[in-house]
Amino acid sequence: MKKLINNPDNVVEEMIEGYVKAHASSVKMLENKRSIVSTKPTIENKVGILIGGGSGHEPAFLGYIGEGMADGVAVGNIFASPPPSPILETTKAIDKGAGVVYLYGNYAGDVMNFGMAADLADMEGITVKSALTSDDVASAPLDEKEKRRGIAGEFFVFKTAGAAADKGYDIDGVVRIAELTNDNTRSMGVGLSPCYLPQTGEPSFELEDDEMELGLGHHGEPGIKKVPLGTADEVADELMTRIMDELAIEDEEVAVLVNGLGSTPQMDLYILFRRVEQILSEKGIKIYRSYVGDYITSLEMGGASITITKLNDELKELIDHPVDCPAFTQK
Amino acid sequence: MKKLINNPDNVVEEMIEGYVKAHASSVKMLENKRSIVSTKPTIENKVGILIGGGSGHEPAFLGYIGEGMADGVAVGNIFASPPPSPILETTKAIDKGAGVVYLYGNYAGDVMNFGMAADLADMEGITVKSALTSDDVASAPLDEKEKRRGIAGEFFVFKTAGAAADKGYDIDGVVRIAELTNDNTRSMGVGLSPCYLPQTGEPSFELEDDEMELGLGHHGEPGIKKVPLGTADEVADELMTRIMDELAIEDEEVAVLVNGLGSTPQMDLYILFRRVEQILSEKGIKIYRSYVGDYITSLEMGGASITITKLNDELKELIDHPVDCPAFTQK
Amino acid sequence: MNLNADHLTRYLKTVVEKIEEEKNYLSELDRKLGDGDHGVTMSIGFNAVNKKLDELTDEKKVKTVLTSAGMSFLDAVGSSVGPLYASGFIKAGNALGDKEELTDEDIFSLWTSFVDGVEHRSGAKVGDKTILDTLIPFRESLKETSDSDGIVERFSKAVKAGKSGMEETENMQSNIGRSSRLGERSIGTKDPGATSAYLIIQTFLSYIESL
Amino acid sequence: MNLNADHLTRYLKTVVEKIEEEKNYLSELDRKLGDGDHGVTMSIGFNAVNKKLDELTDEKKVKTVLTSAGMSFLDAVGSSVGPLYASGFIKAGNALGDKEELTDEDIFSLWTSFVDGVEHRSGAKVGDKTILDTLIPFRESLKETSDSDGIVERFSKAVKAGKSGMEETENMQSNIGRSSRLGERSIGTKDPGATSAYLIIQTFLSYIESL
Ligand SMILES: Nc1ncnc2c1ncn2[C@@H]1O[C@H](COP(=O)(O)OP(=O)(O)O)[C@@H](O)[C@H]1O
Ligand SMILES: Nc1ncnc2c1ncn2[C@@H]1O[C@H](COP(=O)(O)OP(=O)(O)O)[C@@H](O)[C@H]1O
Ligand SMILES: [Mg+2]
Ligand SMILES: [Mg+2]
Ligand SMILES: [Mg+2]
Ligand SMILES: [Mg+2]
Repeated sequence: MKKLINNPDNVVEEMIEGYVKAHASSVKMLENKRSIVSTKPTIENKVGILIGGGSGHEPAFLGYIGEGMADGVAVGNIFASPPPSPILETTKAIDKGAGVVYLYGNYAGDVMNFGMAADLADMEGITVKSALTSDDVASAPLDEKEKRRGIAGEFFVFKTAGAAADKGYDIDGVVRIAELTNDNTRSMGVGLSPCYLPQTGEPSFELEDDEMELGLGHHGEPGIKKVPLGTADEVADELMTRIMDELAIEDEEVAVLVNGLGSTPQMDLYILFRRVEQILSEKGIKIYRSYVGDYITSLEMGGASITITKLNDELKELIDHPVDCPAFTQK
Repeated sequence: MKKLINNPDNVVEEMIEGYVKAHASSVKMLENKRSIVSTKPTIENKVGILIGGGSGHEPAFLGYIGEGMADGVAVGNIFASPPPSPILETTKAIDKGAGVVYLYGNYAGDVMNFGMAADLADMEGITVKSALTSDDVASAPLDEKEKRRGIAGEFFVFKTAGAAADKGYDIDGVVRIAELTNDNTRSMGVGLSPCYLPQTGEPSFELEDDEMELGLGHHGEPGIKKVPLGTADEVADELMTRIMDELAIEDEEVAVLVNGLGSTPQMDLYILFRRVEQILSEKGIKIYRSYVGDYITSLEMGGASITITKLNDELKELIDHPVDCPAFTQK
Repeated sequence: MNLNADHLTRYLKTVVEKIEEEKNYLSELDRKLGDGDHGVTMSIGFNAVNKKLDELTDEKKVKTVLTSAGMSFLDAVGSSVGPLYASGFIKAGNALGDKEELTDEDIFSLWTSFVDGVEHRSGAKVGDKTILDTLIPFRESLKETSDSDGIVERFSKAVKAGKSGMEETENMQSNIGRSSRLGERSIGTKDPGATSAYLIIQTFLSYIESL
Repeated sequence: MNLNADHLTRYLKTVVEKIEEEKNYLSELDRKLGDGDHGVTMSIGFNAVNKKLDELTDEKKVKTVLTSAGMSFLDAVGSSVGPLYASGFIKAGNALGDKEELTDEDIFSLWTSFVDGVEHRSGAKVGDKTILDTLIPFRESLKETSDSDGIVERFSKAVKAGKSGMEETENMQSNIGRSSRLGERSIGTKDPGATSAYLIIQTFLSYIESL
């Protein structure tokens, strides 16, 4: 493991410090140092959007604070949900009387910590509602969708729910959009090479030179199985088959995200995208918007995931809504 | 070498195909398939900005086509300058009567190919001027600055010259800005792990587990020397000393770019940035704008570079100018 | 046996050491089943507990030691085990009122409440391949024995039951948490949480044996 | 000796094969000194030449074969060697006017012009650790001998001179191109471009020897 870090125990604190200095006009840190919020005064009566989860997924989550996306983030340790207290502090800081929506991936740790924070916020008189992302088709069968984890599809949930809040939707409206987006979203990934937790220095998984992990989780969790490394086209075909099987698309257009896990060159991502576009176009499905790049990563993991979201007119409008975050700007 | 590609001989073509499909509303490909230009009609009498170089540096260069940056790109093979003909075709497509400025890094291959293209354009009656970037302090002593290569500092040259063209500067004005930016810019990097050319599958260099390459080039070229892997703070100190030694800063503010080479987690980049900010702040130097991320990469190379640009009022205004490119948007 | 706040502090500090020794093993188990951070998380959490205990050297109420330990663990780690173990420690503390000296009966309710607290937060049941596979058999064994068996003997039996439960997780298919998506691939590795839970109770047994 | 367009085509096709055989070696040299692509670039370039030659089977003018080869090489690769070798081929072709049969004297001017073309584009000089370290001694040797020595003998001497030049690049410090920033670290490895240039002239010698 080779990293450009100092003491492995301090990586999260030092990253946040650097982040807040680099984007001082956009974000600020609360006293607890794990709650990051927008410097832009939140519009009165706008529903607050709080996103979060473990570190190691940069630019997620703290890169998505800004107009049109999140108002605040609670930052956990690497691959570990933040505890309730920074979630609560962030909640208090961003609530403008219209309540706060928690958007996070469906992981046991996040469910418990965000759940506890929501209870605490409730005790302080702040309305909190939560919407979980569960887009990874490889993580459980369809009839157990409530068990599925969230991976890169979270980006689209942040995007549409963030836009809805920005456009003045009330808290139930924002939750409805987040849930609709999650319902319409499917993702799946492959892992080619592991990441290394700074504190252990060990590879998150082991693969032979000619193997890849099909259905890998965003924290190095094993997926469905190890299979021989395929070509980009074969990988896209395999992932797209499993994704499209579950999305009953008629005339709807889709949003596509080809997400790199950390060390995959953009060249490879665009080669994957090329095949995704071919597959959709063969099916007569129109791509409304495409995103290709490192949106939610796993440190230096090698691999990529494909996400498809089915869009109705409302979601299209929300996907088009402008965004201005340090990690992502859309005009 | 593990890559998500198809035939290694086709990576550049397939990447471009994917890129153009993914960003069809922003860019289009000319018939030769190696000239990519903006879909937005260039303003009449705006100086055309043509950038380019080899592939493998994504999001550079084709990600920087758009308002406020480049009008067109000529795409070379991996780590190889494009030949004159796609440069010429791009030139013809983007010239709006005010001439075209070529912006590229100071590499023998680029100098020859862009030079030949400029001669050909001249024969067709198009005014072409060129400005080369030579920001890498590790690549030659200061008294041989004309030998230095361009690395991540190119981003700031594209940014300011692109803004100047957008603001209506004439061709000499754009060249002046590009040259001023280059004169005011210094960069240096370290390499931690190699990249792999798809066609050879071989690592671009070899390092022990506890070594890094100091002053590494953006194509895996060896740098100054191999040294023991340092902490993020030590690396930032070393690079900043060499960079700041050459920039006589009095009251000027600076722009900072901490650039990842491909597989370096953003976490590490922000930890590096943290130290850069400390160093500048100890010297009483104010950071005007910061950029942290993968701006000009070398496939999956591990490592990072630091770039500092000294800003006068004119450059500040140009750095602030909005940009809307697939790979980079600034409001 | 009588235990006071100071005893509990010393016991918890032994857990800190134990976790430090076993953290690589815990992370290794978690690399096979989850995201590889269980040892890291337990270490961060118990180091925070340790720091908190150093601020509480004059504290007399056992409850305060336990709930503070729980809260500092939670605040330091979040994660899955943060809420789980924190809920355990907080419920354990709350079961003790303002007591400064714990009788055998208090020690019994400290630990059954600890398990209740974890169980309440968890939503898992025995056989799901979690912390509870250690803790529930441990609690049930405590309940099956009585004061007359002697406290050390009671805990010795209970920890043995917890140990079997922990060992059985090796052959279980995970039903909850991160590893639940592995299906059959989760069989063959001990559950990291069940293992850290065993360290916690086993260390308690060693500690009272040493008194 | 008389060479026509067909001979030149066959010679160039032998270069295609030779480059294919040596491409890994050329890239390996370039990994040590530059960006590791020299073999890849030469292979892409000569494959493009090969494709072009297949379109030109009925071509009679040697000039067309050479300039088309140069242009297709350039268009396929860009890079540093694209303009260099292309300028060589184009200048070589232009030196031949509309000839369909080359005499010994024409072959001499083909190759001296080839080197002139590369040199003109290059800006480098002997000792800079480039292609020219092979090509200039090769050209100078050609000039020092005369027609009366016999064409094969003349080229044999010249290629030997080119070979020494190429070998000497191993001990040179690079002054130009990508490797020039290595300073002393550039010493100890043969220059990739000098090596590919040697393959080009050496293959020509073998070809005329085989006639
Ligand atoms: N709902 C739950 N109930 C009981 N234990 C759980 C539950 N969810 C997870 N665990 C335990 O947590 C352990 C993993 O802890 P840790 O690695 O710290 O958290 P994370 O999975 O969030 O990385 C698992 O081995 C399992 O024993
Ligand atoms: N100006 C020059 N004159 C002569 N040869 C040059 C010059 N610049 C580069 N070269 C040659 O080019 C070779 C490298 O070629 P190649 O790897 O294809 O290009 P690049 O350096 O652009 O990757 C060097 O080994 C050197 O011999
Ligand atoms: Mg975790
Ligand atoms: Mg090259
Ligand atoms: Mg874990
Ligand atoms: Mg090269």
